[in-house]
Formats: sequence, C-alpha cells, structure tokens
Amino acid sequence: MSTNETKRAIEAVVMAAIEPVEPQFLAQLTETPVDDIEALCTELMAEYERDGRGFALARVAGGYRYQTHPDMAAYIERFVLEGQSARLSGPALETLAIIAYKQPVSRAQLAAIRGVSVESTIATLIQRGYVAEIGHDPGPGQAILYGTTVRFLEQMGVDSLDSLPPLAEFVPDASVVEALERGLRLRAEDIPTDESEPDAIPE
Amino acid sequence: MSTNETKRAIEAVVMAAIEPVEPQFLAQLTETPVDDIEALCTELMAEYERDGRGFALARVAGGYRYQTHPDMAAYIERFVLEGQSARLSGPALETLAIIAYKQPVSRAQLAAIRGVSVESTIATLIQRGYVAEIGHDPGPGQAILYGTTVRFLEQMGVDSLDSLPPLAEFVPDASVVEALERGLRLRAEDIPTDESEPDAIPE
Amino acid sequence: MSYDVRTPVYEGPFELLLHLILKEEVDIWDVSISEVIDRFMVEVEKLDRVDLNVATEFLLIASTLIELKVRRLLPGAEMIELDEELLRFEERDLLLARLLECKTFKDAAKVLQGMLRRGAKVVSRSAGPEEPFRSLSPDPLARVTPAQLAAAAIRGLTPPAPAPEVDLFHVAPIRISVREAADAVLLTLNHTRPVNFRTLVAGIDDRIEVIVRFLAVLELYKQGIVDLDQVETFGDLTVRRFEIAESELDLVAMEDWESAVARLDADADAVPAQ
Repeated sequence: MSTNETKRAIEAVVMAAIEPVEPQFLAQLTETPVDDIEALCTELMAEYERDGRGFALARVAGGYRYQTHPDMAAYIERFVLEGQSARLSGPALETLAIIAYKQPVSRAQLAAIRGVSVESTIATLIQRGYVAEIGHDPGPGQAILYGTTVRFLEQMGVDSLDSLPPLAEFVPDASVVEALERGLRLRAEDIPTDESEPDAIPE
Repeated sequence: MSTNETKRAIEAVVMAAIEPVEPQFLAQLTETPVDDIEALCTELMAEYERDGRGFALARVAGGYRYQTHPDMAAYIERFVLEGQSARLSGPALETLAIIAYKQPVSRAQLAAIRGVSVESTIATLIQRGYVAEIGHDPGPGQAILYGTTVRFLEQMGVDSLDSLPPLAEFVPDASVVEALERGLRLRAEDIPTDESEPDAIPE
Repeated sequence: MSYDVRTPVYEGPFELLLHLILKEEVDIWDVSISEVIDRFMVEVEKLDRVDLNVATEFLLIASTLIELKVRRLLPGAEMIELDEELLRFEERDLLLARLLECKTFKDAAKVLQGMLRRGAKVVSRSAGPEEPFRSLSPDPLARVTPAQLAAAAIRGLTPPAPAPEVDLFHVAPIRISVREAADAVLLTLNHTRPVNFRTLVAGIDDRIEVIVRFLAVLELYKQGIVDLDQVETFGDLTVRRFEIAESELDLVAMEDWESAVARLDADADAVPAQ
C-alpha cells in the first residue's frame, strides 16, 4: 500500500472512531509498521496545522483522535452549550433502557432484541458513562456483560435500579425472552419456572 | 470575522457534532450569512477532495457532517466489523420506496400498493429507524400515517427527500406497458391488427 | 435484468403476475384456464409460509383472471351491453395500473438499495466534542424522566413483528348502515308508485353503499313493506311500497345485517378502490 493510501486510511479510521485509535491497531489494519504509522500521523498533524484547519489530530492516551483546534474553543463552547451534541437518539435511549431493565446483558443479546447491531450505540453509552462492562458470561463464550453505572442513576435522579418504574403488566414477547436467554447462563431467578418447556432453556 | 476564521470555526464545530449541523446554526454561531456558510462549506469539500483526504464533508439530511471517504470503505468495514446492520430484504426495500415517495401513507394504502400485508416490513423499517409514525389520517379511521426519518436521509447520504431521483424516472417504459397489456388483453380483437403493429402479436 | 437470481419467491400476487407476464411471457389468454391456474398454483406453492392475507390476494387475482377469461369464452359475447364491456375494460385497466405501480416501486426500490449501499460505505463522525467541552454539554439523560425510560424499555423490548391489529381503516368508508339505508329507501318510496332500483341508488358512487342499499331493499321485501318486480332476467328491478304494510318495520332484524356488511366491507378492503 502506498504511503498516501495509508495516510488516507488513518484519516478515515480515526474519523470514524469514537475512542482514540491505537497506532498498533492502525498498523495492523493497514499492514504498515507502527513506526511508519507514527511518522505518517505526525505528517498529518503538520499538514492540518499548515493548512490552518479548525481541527487537529492529537496523540492522547490510548492513541490518535481528531479534536477541535484550541483556537476554536470559543465556538465549541457556545456550540456545546446549545446542546445540539447533547441529545440521546431514540435507538440509543431504547438500548440504554433495555440494559437498565435487563442487566446484566451481553452485546449479542442486545443485538438479538434490537434486531440490529448495537456496537456504536453501546460505545456511545459507555462514553457517556451510563453503561459499563460489569462482568463476563460464565458460559463458553465468556461474553462481556453490560450494566448501568452509578452515574446513570444520578442522571436519572433515582437511588437504585429498584426505584425505576416497573414495566407494569408489560410481558415481553417470546422472541425477546428467548433472545435474552440465549447464550447467557441464566441467573436462578430468570429460569422459567415452567419446567415443561425445556426448549426455553439454552443449550 | 475573516473568511478563514469562519472556515476554521465550521471545521471545528462540525468535527464536534454528532449529527449534521444546519447551515443556519453555523451562520448564527459565526455571525455570517447562510449563503456564505454554504459557499465556504463547498470550498472545504473541494479542498479535502483535492488534498486526497480520507474523510469528506458532506451535505446530508439538511446539514453538514464529516464522514469517511467512500474509497476507504474497506478499512472502515474492517474497523466497524459488526457495525453494518443486515441488509434490508427486497419486500422491505419496496415498502420503504413507497413510503419515501408517497408519504404520509397509511398501512392500508401500502398494503393496497404492495398487494400484501405490510405489518412486518413496516415493523422492520421502524426498528431500523428509517420509518416512523408521522401522524394520523384526519378521516374517520384515524389511520396511522408513516413517513421516512432523518436517519433514513442520513443513511442514504442525501440532503432531503427532494434529492431522491424523481419517481417518474421509474415509470415502466412503453415496452413493459405493452407486454402487460398483451398479457392482460381481454379478447382477440384487442390485439392490434397486422397493419398497425405486427410486433404486438404474441407468437 | 440480473435482478431475479434467487428462486422466485413472491411477496404478493402483483409480483407474481408481473413475473408471469414479463419474465415467463405467459399470455394469460392464450393458455387454457387450467394451465393458468396450474402455473399460478405452482408459484403459490413455492411460498414458504402461508399468510392468510397473501393467500386471499392470490385467490382474488386468480379469480379475476379467470373471470375475465371466462367472459371472453362465453357465447354471445357480441351481445354484451356497452357499459358491461366498458366495465370489463375498467377492471383490466385497474389491474394494469396496479401492476405498473408495483413495477414502478420495484424499480425505485432497486435505486434506493444502491443509495443505501453506498451510504453504508461511509461512517459519519459521531465521537462528539472532546473534553473539556464534553462536560460542558448538558447531560442528555438529565432531560429523560424515569417514566420515559420505562416507555423506551417497552418500545425496545417490543418485538419487530407486532401482533396483528384490528385495522379500523376499512370501517371508514361505511357511511351508512342497513337501517339507515332502509330509512332512505322508505323516504324515496313514500308513494306507492314503483321506483326503479337505479333511482334508489342514483348518485351513490361507493359500491358498498349500493350493496347496503340493496340489502335494505331485500330486508324491506322480507318484512312485507315493499314489493319487488323484475320483468326479465337482468332487467331493471322495480321497488314498490305496499299501501298497507304487512307488518311494522322490525328494527332488530335490521341489526342482523350489520355484521354481514362489516364482513363485506372487509372483503372490499382487500380490493382497494383505484
């Protein structure tokens, strides 16, 4: 791959990333030595500075990320205070709500319930500090399990998860129950009491 | 504020945003006429393209956003891995097309055009966030009316519904109409006679 | 056209009909009725699941086709009245229009698919502002109440395929009940002078309303309030009110019709107007 192509790939990947991207990851992705990645990133930083861009490529703990240029702080402050960046999308809120009520829950379970990939939604929720990894599924997959944080409770203004409104008479559909059970060793209280339905218990 | 300063501010703000930023908002933040904002954004787009950046500034869903350059899709695919949600089925796409062009539209109207029940395809489209309930029919039935969402525009990468190709482009051409007419003709006399159009007679 | 690489699985009757006519070049009229049905059934059997709505639509299309074909084969076709002839063209044109509409959106869907595919090749920036700006922004959850969270949970946990709902849409066109229709008929028939049924339904465009009015006339006949006469088969139906009704108008009996009308209307909903 040409140097130019590698630079473009770095730009694209860092632009798409929510968290800083490790140079090792960029090296692996572009099949380029890490030292070259670092050199190319330094070049990019210089280019943006030279071109007087309003953003910058920064080396922070954990890797590279795009951020706003310090000169533009005044605009960003006003922009951020306006709250445009402070909206939780409908899908994100729904995923958060499922995690809140059904924790601990794995990414695969969430994807099965939501019917779509939840990668970026979970990343956003973790970044916001509402959700955290709270353990691993003891089953073969050792899937990461997610749950809500203390910060989540604070922001919702409730003391504990028990203080969230109950989902009333809402009974999830069998497919949702199945999705929740699949791939997760069940906690005792989750095991369906109806023993006559062995199908509901995951293999 | 100098033109250059405005451009930098646009770059910084759009970089910090999580959804497309309306030009009106950029105009307000930088105290610059909207027309100038649009012109500057167009300049920025051209600069990134000229410099062969791995990202692009795009006009989507009524605003500006940074996104990865389409040429970099291979790296992004590897990067987001499971991030790509499953493709839509043919029926779901066709229902989506009808909603996109005929909105607001009720389930009954959709079913009439599709010739089948659209329950589950609408549910899929809503879950994907492409379609939402956008109102109720004022008539006696108070039927729910559906329309496309901002997310749909974002996913399509278009600025507004007006940017979709006009439906007229898809109206079947004469040969298809003729084939259908031939297939559905009522009686032998309906077939054009030799003198007029010999091609129309089926073998 | 490389579109149809998969085993054709039809989402609906229009799609199937499109396929039969455009791809297999079946001339619905040149083949025998049994062959039309056979081909139709072969395709229908390929459906991997039977959806009652779909099955009904298939039946409807199949019967429309057969009806059109049978009419053509019937002896004495030359003697068909002009408006009946026109009606037949109207039916054909309706089917044609629906097929064209189906094809139009099928093609539009392909373009949308391409656009969505291209759209999926880019990832938009969603990292948001970095610190310290991030902490400046109002917390999005601060505006969410616990009740809204619970509502979001229910939305999120509701499976994609909803339980079939009773769609009241089809109820809308019904503006008149048999009972009301009977009142309207009696109002027109306030003399014993016979009135042509056509007169009784003059100005009514909705097919269902015409049928409801006809049902009302039948009920009034049954109750001995009006007399019916038809001089020749398919001739005009005349309705005449008895000078002295054989009985009082039985309102309860009228109500029995309403469920039948509701069914009728539901059927009509399967054949949407235009």
